[in-house]
Amino acid sequence: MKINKFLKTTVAAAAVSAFAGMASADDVEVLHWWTAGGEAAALGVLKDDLASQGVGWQDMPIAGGGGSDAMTVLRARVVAGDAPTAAQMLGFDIKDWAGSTGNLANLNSVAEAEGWDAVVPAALQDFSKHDGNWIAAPVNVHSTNWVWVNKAALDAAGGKAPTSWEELVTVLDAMKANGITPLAHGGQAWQDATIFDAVVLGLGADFYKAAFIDMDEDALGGDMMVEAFNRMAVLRSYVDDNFSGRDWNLASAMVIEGTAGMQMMGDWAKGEFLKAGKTPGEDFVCIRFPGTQGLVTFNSDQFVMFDQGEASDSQMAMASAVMSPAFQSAFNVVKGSVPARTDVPNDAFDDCGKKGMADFAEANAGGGLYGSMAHGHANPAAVKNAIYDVVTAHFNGEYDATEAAEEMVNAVLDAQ
Amino acid sequence: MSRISQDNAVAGSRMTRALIYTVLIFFVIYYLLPLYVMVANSFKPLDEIRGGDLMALPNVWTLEPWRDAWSNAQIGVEATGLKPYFMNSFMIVIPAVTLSTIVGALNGYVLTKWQFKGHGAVFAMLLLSCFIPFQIVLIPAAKVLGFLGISGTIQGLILIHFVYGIGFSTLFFRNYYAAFPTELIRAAQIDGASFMQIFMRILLPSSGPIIVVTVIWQFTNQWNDFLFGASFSGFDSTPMTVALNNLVNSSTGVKEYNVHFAGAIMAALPTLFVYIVSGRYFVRGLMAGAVKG
Amino acid sequence: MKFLIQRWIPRLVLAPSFLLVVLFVYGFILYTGYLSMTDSKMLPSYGWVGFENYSRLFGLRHWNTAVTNLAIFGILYIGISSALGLFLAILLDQKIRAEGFIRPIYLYPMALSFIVTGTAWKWFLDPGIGIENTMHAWGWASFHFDWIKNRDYAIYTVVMAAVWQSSGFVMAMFLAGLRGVDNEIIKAAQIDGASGVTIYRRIIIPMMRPVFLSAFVVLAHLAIKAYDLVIALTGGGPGRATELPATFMYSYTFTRNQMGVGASSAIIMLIMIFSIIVPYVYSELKSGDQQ
Amino acid sequence: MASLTIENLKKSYGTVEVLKGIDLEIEDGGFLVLVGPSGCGKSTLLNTIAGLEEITSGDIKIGPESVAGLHPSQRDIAMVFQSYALYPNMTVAQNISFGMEIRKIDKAVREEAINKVADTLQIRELLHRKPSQLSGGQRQRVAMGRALVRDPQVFLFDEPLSNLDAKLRVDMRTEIKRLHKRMGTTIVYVTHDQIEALTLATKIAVLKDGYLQQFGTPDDVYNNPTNMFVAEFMGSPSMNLLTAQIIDEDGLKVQLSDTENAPILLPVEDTPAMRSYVGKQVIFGIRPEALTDPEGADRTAQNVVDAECLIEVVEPAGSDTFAVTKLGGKEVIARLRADAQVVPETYTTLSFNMGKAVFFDPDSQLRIR
Repeated sequence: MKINKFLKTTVAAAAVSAFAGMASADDVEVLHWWTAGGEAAALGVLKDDLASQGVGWQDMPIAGGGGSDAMTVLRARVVAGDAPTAAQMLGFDIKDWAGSTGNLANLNSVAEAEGWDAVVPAALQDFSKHDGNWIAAPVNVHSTNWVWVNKAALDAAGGKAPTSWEELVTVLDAMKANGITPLAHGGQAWQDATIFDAVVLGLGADFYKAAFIDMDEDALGGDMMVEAFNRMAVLRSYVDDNFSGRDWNLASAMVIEGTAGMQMMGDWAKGEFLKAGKTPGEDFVCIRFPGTQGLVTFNSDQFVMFDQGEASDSQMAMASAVMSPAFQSAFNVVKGSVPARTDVPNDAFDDCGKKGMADFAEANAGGGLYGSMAHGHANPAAVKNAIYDVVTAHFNGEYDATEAAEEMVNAVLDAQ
Repeated sequence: MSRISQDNAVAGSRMTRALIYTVLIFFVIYYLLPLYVMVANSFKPLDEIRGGDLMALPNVWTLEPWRDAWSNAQIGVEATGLKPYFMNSFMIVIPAVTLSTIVGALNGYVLTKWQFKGHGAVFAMLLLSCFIPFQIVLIPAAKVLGFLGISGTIQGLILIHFVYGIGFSTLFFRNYYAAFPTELIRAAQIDGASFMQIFMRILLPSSGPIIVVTVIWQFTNQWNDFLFGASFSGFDSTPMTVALNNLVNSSTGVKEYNVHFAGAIMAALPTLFVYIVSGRYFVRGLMAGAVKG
Repeated sequence: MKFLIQRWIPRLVLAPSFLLVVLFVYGFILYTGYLSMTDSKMLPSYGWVGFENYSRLFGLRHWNTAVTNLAIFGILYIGISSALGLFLAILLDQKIRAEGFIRPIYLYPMALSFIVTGTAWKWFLDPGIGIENTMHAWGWASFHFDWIKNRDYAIYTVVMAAVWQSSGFVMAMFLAGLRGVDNEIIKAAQIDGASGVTIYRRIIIPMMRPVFLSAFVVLAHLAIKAYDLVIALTGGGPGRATELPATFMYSYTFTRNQMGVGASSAIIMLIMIFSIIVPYVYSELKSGDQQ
Repeated sequence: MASLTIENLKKSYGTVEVLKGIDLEIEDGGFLVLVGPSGCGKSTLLNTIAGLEEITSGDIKIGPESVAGLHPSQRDIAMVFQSYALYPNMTVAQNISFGMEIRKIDKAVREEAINKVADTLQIRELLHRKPSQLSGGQRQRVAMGRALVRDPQVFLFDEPLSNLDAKLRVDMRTEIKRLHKRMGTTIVYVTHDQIEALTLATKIAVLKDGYLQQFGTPDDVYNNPTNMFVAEFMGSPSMNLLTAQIIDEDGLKVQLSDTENAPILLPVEDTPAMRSYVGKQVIFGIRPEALTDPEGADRTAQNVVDAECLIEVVEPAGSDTFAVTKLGGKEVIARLRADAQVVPETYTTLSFNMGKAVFFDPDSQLRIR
């Protein structure tokens, strides 16, 4: 398979380089926002992989705003008629792009040849395919309903990891009594929404789906939603007063240092703990948000290819490389996420990583895999941001729970 | 006894002098504090930042963050540090500053010494262009650059910076040349000097101060630009600020604040250098025209 | 023939700038005006919807917050920067020995990009790790400064950082103005018996009128474009309390995929800008004609 | 009104001494003109009188009282500046009354004072204009008005006419003189224009390099200069200064030698001082008006001597004719009657009024008396 691909690529390269000065047409230009530290280094694995196939890599990293700056740049590039070969994208952005330009490359040939349909969970395929055609190669799956707990603080608060909302409140109370900040949190809209995701999911997978994915009015403004906001208010009471605007890394640092008990954050937070020399299971524990065991809210980074005529061979090579189990393992070990393929061996992963992979497989099998609202995998950007507005306003005390639920309906309707 | 000095300084006793110095020093501290935070933290190991007081001096001094930011840090897939991006920025900013200064000087010359019917309206239109928020022009500018086939190139960025720099340089030069005696231009015309000769031989040699002001202004704005740099650069023309942003702003990566601060100071060095070296000429240049004092 | 060429050369020299600006500024404004009446979402599209985007815009709470914030921010920022710039320039004009040392320190913030000084400011203002924490550590236990965390006061911290960045530049402009004042006028006022304060209040400061105007233009232009600052300092928060029209426009156009609404906010913003700047330009032209 | 006394006044900036011990006294109602080339210290001296600059040592008295150390506003002086120094943001009326406003003088009183001054200077119709709307001459009047309205003990003028064109300058000069006559106030006036000095002053102080060169009446300074500098500086065209020899041949004579012509011998008053220079070089000074055509020579003069001189250039100047000749190897200007018949390149008889001639020691440059 690989050899076949390799041959094809080489032939294409030879054909192209026959035209003077066109040699770079065989390179891939990749727009992404994995710009710093380990994840960028992990992407280097992909680059080297492609290099070994004779495909050059032109790096086009744009950091900022969880990919939003990269999307701005992508728009400028596409409008200028100078689309990159491949671009990192998230969730509904892929759908929006597929819907509005239509000039995305079709990856069906490589997908069929490599059997992607069988190894990529249906929930991911929903984003990777448009009109039944493969348009994106998923790299990873982050799950966002994690809680990162300082082991010492947990031991001091009874030692038992909470498994339900009530137990969570008990642990938080105990931590408060012990004189630490129970919940480390950064007051940025997406962080607030990340917690909100977990809280809503904790009230039931059906409710989560109805509210965020189906955007059902009754669910958005109903009693359950009021309860969700009430729970947010409870969590708010465990957060210190200086939370607003804090970067998530600094919140993680509070847990690492033991000045705070826990943080509710996606699996990328693990990197901070590891970087600080902490060991999973010994210094900190990772648990699912209490009440969401067996369920996973995910966000998945995918590479979307833009249709570029004859250069498509290198795009196929890249798609194939992204989906190779070796890269999926290598990349995700570093990134803290789990592979998008379900058939990747877990040998290389640490405890939390193994747990993540197991949870992911379990949720996939049990139908408990949902796109994260906070990370643009449940609804379009306009709706997502409208929900952000309400959640953040409530978390900062602008609305009470009832008002927030009402406002939620208005905001979501308005944004559609 | 009140003391009178011979300059603008008005009466001031020993007490008021002391007070003035106190206030001035207070503001020195105010202006330096953020820089202090950046510098102090750029010499700390990351543990110390995570653990402790951000306002304190480092317990352990380390140059590691600076070395990392310069040549080791991951910027995208390459672990090159900021080093290679400096050259890109210079390649963009130097031509763009030069162009917009020269064109601004010519415009100011025409608008003051060769006035024609409607010169006021033309100047008004150029001046108003200073106030357009750049976010507005992003999409249409992308279209135009694409049409010209220079999207994602250094030339494209030079064009964009040049165009949006015209307004301010024209304003500066126009105000400066307005005070320049028109008799000299007439005299030169009688001597048979052409349009360009008059500009090159008479106006330009006495434009030193305003050139300094314009260059500082344009250099700072263009060097620090992020929006255009990010939107219109290609993989091999990425300017400094975009690289810095990539270093600093990754959302799910581990944040190495010490490296970020070292990188930030590094990125600011050219502009700081320009300000400190030409600071004295800057005030003189402003005096000579930009503020029309 | 040569005479004719000479007559046209000035216009030819000006023409490229003029055409570029007509296209890149006014053409783009028209284009944005057109987009604001279309159903553009993620990319420009050309389905005509009339004024629907505008009515949507005015119904948005954030937009009102953003406009109110711009008013607060703009007035305070321009006012304080001018006042502080003038104040420092006056102090620095008192034959200060260390002027050469102090002036660049006041001036340097203008040279820095907010991509990172924003972080330094954010830390500095953060009660948990910044100045409040330091004051507590030094034993001033009652020191309290948490504006950046407070919905009602956060916009003022944005003003603080913005003033920090540009007041030194304004100082330089005023210093230049003060240095241009005829010494004899000050002597005359001294003989008239005016005290130092009176001389500044009644004579020198009124003479700084053109400097105030120039400073206003520079500051207004920075206030309108304030984007990096807010993003780096507060990210528009707490909640959406420090949203400004520039951040609003960016987020609707590019992150919320509601380009039509973003374009309409841009047009409203331009109308606001031009209604402030046009009178200035007019007065600039009038005074230019007098020369 | 008061007299002004300056005693051993010294002023230095750091180590640079700009006034090196000045002694002056002007009586009440006098008109003192400080004159000298630029950089001589005259403006500094005026500023120290005004109190705009501190003095290093010595004393300044207005009337019997020392004003050293007093703030300018407490010295009861008024000053008119070279650049007029009008407050650009105020109207003419406000400019004139600003000082009174500072002293919190009643508005009605102020109005009256403004009107009175405006009438005196004929600037009534300008009262509501801004300085930028005035011509140079009008600004000058306003600046004077601002000084007049204070009715001070001493008026100080710092080159007030130097920014005006020639005709206006002459008019204003006359006007200042008239004002001084009428008001009788003591005036100190700085100029580098020696004609202004001569026409206006009751006393002239000539300064150079921070030293007072001569202090006396205009007549004194003009006719009896104490040194070569004063002699050359005052008067226009300036005094002819020639190197000459004193010889004793039938009485003391001064001998002007020339390479081309036979030496000219002129008799000199025999004083012991002159006698001590016999056989030595001196500088012979004679003003152009003391060197004229025989018909135009001063008939009351005691000691007029004629000599043949070669005329090089003739410059008719309307009221006079100037003739340039060469004596003792130097160009010499003679002032002839307007209708004197002289032809260039010919020898003409010129009359030397030796009563007006002065002599200087070439080394010390001091007058020989």
